[in-house]
Amino acid sequence: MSLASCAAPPVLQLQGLVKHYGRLRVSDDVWLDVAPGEIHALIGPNGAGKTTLIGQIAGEILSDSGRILLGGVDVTGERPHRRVHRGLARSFQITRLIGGFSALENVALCAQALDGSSFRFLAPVRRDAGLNATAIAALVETGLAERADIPAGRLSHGEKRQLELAMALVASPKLMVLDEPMAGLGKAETQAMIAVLRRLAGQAAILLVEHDMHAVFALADRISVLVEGRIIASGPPDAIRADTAVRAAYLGEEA
Amino acid sequence: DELKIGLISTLSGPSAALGQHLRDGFLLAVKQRGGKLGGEAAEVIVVDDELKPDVAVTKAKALVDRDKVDFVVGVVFSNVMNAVAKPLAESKTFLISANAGPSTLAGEGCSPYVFSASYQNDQNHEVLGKYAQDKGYKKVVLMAPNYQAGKDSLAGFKRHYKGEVAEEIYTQLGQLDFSAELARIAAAEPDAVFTFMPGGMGVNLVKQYRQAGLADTVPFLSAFTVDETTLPATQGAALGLYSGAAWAPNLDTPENKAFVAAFEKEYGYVPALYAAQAYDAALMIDAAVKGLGGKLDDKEAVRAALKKADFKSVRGAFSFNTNQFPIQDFYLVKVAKRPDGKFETEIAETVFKQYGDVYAAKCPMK
Amino acid sequence: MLELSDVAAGYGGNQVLFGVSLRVGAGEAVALMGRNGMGKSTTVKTVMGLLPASGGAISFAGRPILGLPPYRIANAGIGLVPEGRRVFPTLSVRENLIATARAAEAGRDGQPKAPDWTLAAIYELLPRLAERQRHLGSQLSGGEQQMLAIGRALMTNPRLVILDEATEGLAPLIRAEIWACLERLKQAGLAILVIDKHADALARIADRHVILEKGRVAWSGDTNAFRADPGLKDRFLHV
Amino acid sequence: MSASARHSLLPLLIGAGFVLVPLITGGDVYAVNLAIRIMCLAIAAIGLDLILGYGRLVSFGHAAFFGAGAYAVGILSTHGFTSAPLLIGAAILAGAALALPIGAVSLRTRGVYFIMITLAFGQMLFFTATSLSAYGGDDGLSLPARATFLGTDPFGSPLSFHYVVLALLALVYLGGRVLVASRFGRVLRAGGEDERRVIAAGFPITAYRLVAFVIAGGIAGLAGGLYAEFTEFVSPAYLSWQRSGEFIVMVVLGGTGSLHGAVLGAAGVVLLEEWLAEFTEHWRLIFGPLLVLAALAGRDGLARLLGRGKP
Amino acid sequence: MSTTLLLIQTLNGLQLGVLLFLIAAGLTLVFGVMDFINLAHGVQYMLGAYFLAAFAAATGSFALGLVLALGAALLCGVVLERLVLRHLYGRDHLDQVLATFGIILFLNEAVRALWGSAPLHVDIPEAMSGAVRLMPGLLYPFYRLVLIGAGLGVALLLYVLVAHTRIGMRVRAGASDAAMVSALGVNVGRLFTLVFGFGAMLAGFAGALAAPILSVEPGMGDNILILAFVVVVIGGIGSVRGAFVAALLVGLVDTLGRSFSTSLMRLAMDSSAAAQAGPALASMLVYVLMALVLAVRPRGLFPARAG
Ligand SMILES: Nc1ncnc2c1ncn2[C@@H]1O[C@H](COP(=O)(O)OP(=O)(O)OP(=O)(O)O)[C@@H](O)[C@H]1O
Ligand SMILES: Nc1ncnc2c1ncn2[C@@H]1O[C@H](COP(=O)(O)OP(=O)(O)OP(=O)(O)O)[C@@H](O)[C@H]1O
Ligand SMILES: [Mg+2]
Ligand SMILES: [Mg+2]
Repeated sequence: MSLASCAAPPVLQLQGLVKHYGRLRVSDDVWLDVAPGEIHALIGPNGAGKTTLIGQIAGEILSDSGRILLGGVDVTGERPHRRVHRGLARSFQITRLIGGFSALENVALCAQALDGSSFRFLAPVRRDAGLNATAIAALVETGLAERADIPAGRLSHGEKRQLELAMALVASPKLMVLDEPMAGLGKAETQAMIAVLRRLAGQAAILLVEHDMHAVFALADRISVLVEGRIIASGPPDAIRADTAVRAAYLGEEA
Repeated sequence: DELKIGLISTLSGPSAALGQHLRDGFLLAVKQRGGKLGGEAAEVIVVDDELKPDVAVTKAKALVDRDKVDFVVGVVFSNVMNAVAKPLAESKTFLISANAGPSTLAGEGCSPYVFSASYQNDQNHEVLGKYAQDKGYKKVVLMAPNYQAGKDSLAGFKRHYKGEVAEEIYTQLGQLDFSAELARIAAAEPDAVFTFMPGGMGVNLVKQYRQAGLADTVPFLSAFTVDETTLPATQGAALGLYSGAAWAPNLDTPENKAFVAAFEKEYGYVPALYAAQAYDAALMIDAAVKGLGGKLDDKEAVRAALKKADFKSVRGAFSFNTNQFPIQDFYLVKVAKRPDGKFETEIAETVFKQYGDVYAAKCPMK
Repeated sequence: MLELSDVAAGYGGNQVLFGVSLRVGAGEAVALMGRNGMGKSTTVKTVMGLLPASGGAISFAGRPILGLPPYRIANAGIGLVPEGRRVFPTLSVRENLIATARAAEAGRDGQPKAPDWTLAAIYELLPRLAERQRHLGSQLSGGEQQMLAIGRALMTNPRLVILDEATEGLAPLIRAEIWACLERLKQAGLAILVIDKHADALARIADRHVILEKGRVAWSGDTNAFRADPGLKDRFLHV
Repeated sequence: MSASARHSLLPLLIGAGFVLVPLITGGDVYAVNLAIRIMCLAIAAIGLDLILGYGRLVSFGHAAFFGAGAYAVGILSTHGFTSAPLLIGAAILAGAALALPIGAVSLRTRGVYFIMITLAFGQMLFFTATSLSAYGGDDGLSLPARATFLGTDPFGSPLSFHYVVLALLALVYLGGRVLVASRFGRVLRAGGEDERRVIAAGFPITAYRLVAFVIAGGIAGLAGGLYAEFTEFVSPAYLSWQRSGEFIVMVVLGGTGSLHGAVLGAAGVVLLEEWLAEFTEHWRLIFGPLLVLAALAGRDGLARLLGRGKP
Repeated sequence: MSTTLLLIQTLNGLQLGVLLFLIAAGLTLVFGVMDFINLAHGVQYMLGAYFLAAFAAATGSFALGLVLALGAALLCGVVLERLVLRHLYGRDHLDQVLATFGIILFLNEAVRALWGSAPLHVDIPEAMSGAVRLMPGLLYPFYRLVLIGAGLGVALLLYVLVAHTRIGMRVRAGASDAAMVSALGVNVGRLFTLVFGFGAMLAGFAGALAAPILSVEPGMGDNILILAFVVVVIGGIGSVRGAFVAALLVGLVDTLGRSFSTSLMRLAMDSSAAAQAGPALASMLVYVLMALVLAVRPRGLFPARAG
């Protein structure tokens, strides 16, 4: 366990989360902590329940039982948008962007959510210098600044993933939950994304779901392995890499 | 110069058949006079109100403002009539109703610029109420759509009928299926049914009434339900059902015989009362304009000329009450099949002689 | 078997392919490589008739297929695992597999009929699908959807499969299984056109490599040549 | 023409057109009345476009709020109120107040379900209006007098009516533009594209939609109130589902999501009807296929046809 | 209220429900399964009735008329799909609304121009006229029983077709991703034409069956279209099973509401007020039902399993 996690309270705590779909147990008593500033990777076979877990953390999916704490506050019953205001940001496994908005507007939209009330009906938002500056900063950080004015729908796949990330980090979240940010990226783009995430690690804790083991081992401070809804192992990368159960259930020959 | 007449009728939507009769009846009279009324070349501008009051208002305004018509004739439905009456009266244009006769315009709201060549709405219903009373029916079921005209209709029936009303059924406007109501009627076992079910609703009701086996057991008294607009659709199913009206195709006057024959020859179908009333409206304008020698600017004079009703109505004796609604005979009519296979309503008996409406008393005009 | 010569295509006024030529021989596996946005998926869409070409020619099994509607191209014997999975969300897993299934045609040119892919065979290859067969497409995890897309393409018993990022989002173990499976398919005589970012794995099964750069073929050659020249990767696949 | 030029030039042209109608036609009452009718309907259509074009909320009950405004004016008039600001204010309030609970329930649903639940509420109000016997029931209600303002008679002559409505139309249009471009508008527009994304960004999207729905209701109420003054008549037909459908047709025909498109759509529908009906009683045989062609031509409608070019 | 009356009204409600189902079935198929909002479904129902009236009159036989009417309805559907609607698949729903609204205007007017404004007459076929004694004191028109039977038959057929045949699967698949289905070797264009034609035929079938009991007139499909949409939505878009349940529910609620709402209101208020409020409530009941269902279950009773 890293030093940081001992010093401060965890930004995210999952305490015994359970979720069923019919008779299928998708989350099965999940306990998990994410410490401030930590990159915590969550890996596991397809269908293990990773995306579902993210849905529960974000509040889109209601858990059958268990508790979710953000920064020590119980948010189990809170609605999704409230959790954003508590410093949670997420990206989607399949990109979800406002296709008709420019990249800048997509990011500015997210910035706007945390910048006072949006029940403002008069001032033209496009010319809101404050919002735009914040948004540009996030685009610069993810390397998308040049594409700021392109409608999101026309970006290439890789750029869309970068944009997703920019939208997550513009809110200066305490915790970012990223669902397969490398999916569909080429080698080069993956490298770039790794670099970006490493830079971000100082600012926010990250819960990273990813199947790209190269990226996971390059980034993670800690790894938890989810299999059939249960955390079967949790620890530093080297320990996980060596874990025979993990190898059998997930890693195989890789890494 | 030319005589301009605006004809507002319902020519689209489910009730277009009524409007068609009305329009054809009016145009027939103009045609028979070589395109002239009262000796003046008459231009008839036909507009479709689409059964939407607001559309009717704008079109009525257009008739006045753009076309500068001398008379407006027509209007099948009361709600449209109510909507157009005010703007027309404000512009001092005479409105001659060939069908709708809402109580609002017959009573306190009567207007020097509104004439009715048809009837007051309650009257046709009163015919059946009077008939039921005279006939000694003890227990009847009443049924009408749940809107103002429907409620007025039942009120009209009850004005002369004093027996028991077993049930008063209000149906949905535009209702298709009456099986629920028919079951209630059958369960009530009344001496007769009275209903007001205009247009397609009436067609549905009549068919289903026959199919439920009620037509042969419970007398069917109705208004605006079986007439020549719906008989082509109901045909045999309506045979023997009753209605009330101030006119029927077989009314035995020379004018009427000539009218019906000419109408059938021209259009190939049997005219309904809407056609007859519109035909009369044309004759009324014809007579008035003739009497005035074409001078239409003096509104008081025009009004006086119209009020004389100096024309041979296809309905026989016809005169205007103080509220400028007609005083005329009303009949019980019954659906029959003609020798040529077509269906029509035929006069069964006279129920009212030279009858005016009850609202005239409230009309301030004398 | 599949031959593209000088194919040009694009979206609206925006040309993406500028004269792509490549061929996949019978029973051959070809890897189509290139960075994001270079036109790999566009090439696939053009082959399948999902995108109209603005120039060039495409033939399959000796017959021209350019301009044919997609279903006729598919029926000629091409199975597609599309980018982004595109499983049918309102169909169950089982229905997804059988809705468009076709029996293998008797082999042409006197070849024996290839063994049929059946539901049972797919379930054996991808047991996860069997477990989830009553789930709807929309209720699957991302990786499960990917498996389903592969199974669905195989169920059409094609002579050529095109896999566009078919291992995206798959767990390492499953990915390895897919590679093994592709190898078996190849041995059974199936031609394969594969797009994937795992260059090492590709090098193991592909006979030849084609690299796209901005809508043009920048390099092509057999796998040994590809392996032999590490500079290629640096030039065309990394930044 | 560039997109931004179209965005400012076309509305200016339309506005100028309405300003000039009475002048060009020499004050022809018929033409002016036609323009008034178009403008009343256009105001309501703009309201619908706010939620339909930007929020992607297809309300099939818009006529209910239009009717509510009309009835507010009608009912208050029969009770002797004639102050124009009072009547118009009441019309707006009626539309908005009705939209609040209806929106609160309806916004639980999405897509086609939303279309249908708004239809359901519209129908309930329609039947309520038909059973309002005290106010004419199905026959409707004639206004005893027109509204007055500080001793003047703004709706008395077609000409002053024309310019009053034009001013209100301009106000609603400009207000709509400002709204759409504001922070609020951005959230509304984004929600129209991907609601999950907007929630994940931290917005309680339903609250935003509800506010937009209420604003649209108020605008429809305003339009209905003016229309009642125009026809001097109110009837349940104002609330019928057919009229809700007409509003949708206007917005779609004009091009969704460009407020001036709603105005064009209203003008297109009214003028085409008026014009085609001159030729033949069976004018729908022509109008129907025209709508089909418009639909086939694409979703930007008249606004794009006139602007020639991609948005 | 007597039990017999209640029984008859239940039967009536059932019969109305079945008629609604016949119309809603085709609608939900095209609407849910192909993701196409076809407002013209109502006029297709009307065409069915007109075709039957015309062909039955021409051939003198109801059965022959029905067969010809079905063929004509199918043909109309196919022509319409080829000419107009296929260009609108995958487009914004609003474009579909606009186009099919135009088709409504056109066809209603065309029918009026061809057959006139007056309603047409259709006889109940001799063999199906008369009433059946279901139990002592309970006579019921035979034709309506036939209608109930036909509806149940169609329900079964449809259920099997959509849920259990490959055609059904392909159609459902095509609705969510037509290009993909095509890329897997299915001629989606032909498939959709087929489905659309079939939907049109179902609507025509409903119209033809309704012709002898309802008024055959221009615009007869407009109001029933709205009711059919109500059914589709309550049931859950695209679910044939949902449409079936919802149709029966709507039929029963409407019929029983019309029969008993006034009596029920009398319990709460005085008689004349009840006579006013009862019918008003009865006409709203269907919509109240829909609003309630959607408020509680925003995707209908049987939410189609969408992504
Ligand atoms: N709405 C649902 N109804 C029923 N089952 C569901 C639903 N959503 C997910 N599942 C099932 O729950 C399991 C977990 O899904 P989840 O998407 O969380 O997996 P995952 O770990 O993210 O997998 P992957 O790595 O493939 O994305 C899967 O087996 C899936 O089939
Ligand atoms: N639907 C579309 N409309 C417009 N442009 C598109 C569309 N799809 C792709 N493009 C553009 O075409 C180019 C090639 O895209 P393509 O999807 O073929 O790339 P790719 O090589 O498959 O990349 P990746 O590895 O990201 O999948 C890109 O610049 C992309 O922006
Ligand atoms: Mg996942
Ligand atoms: Mg690609």
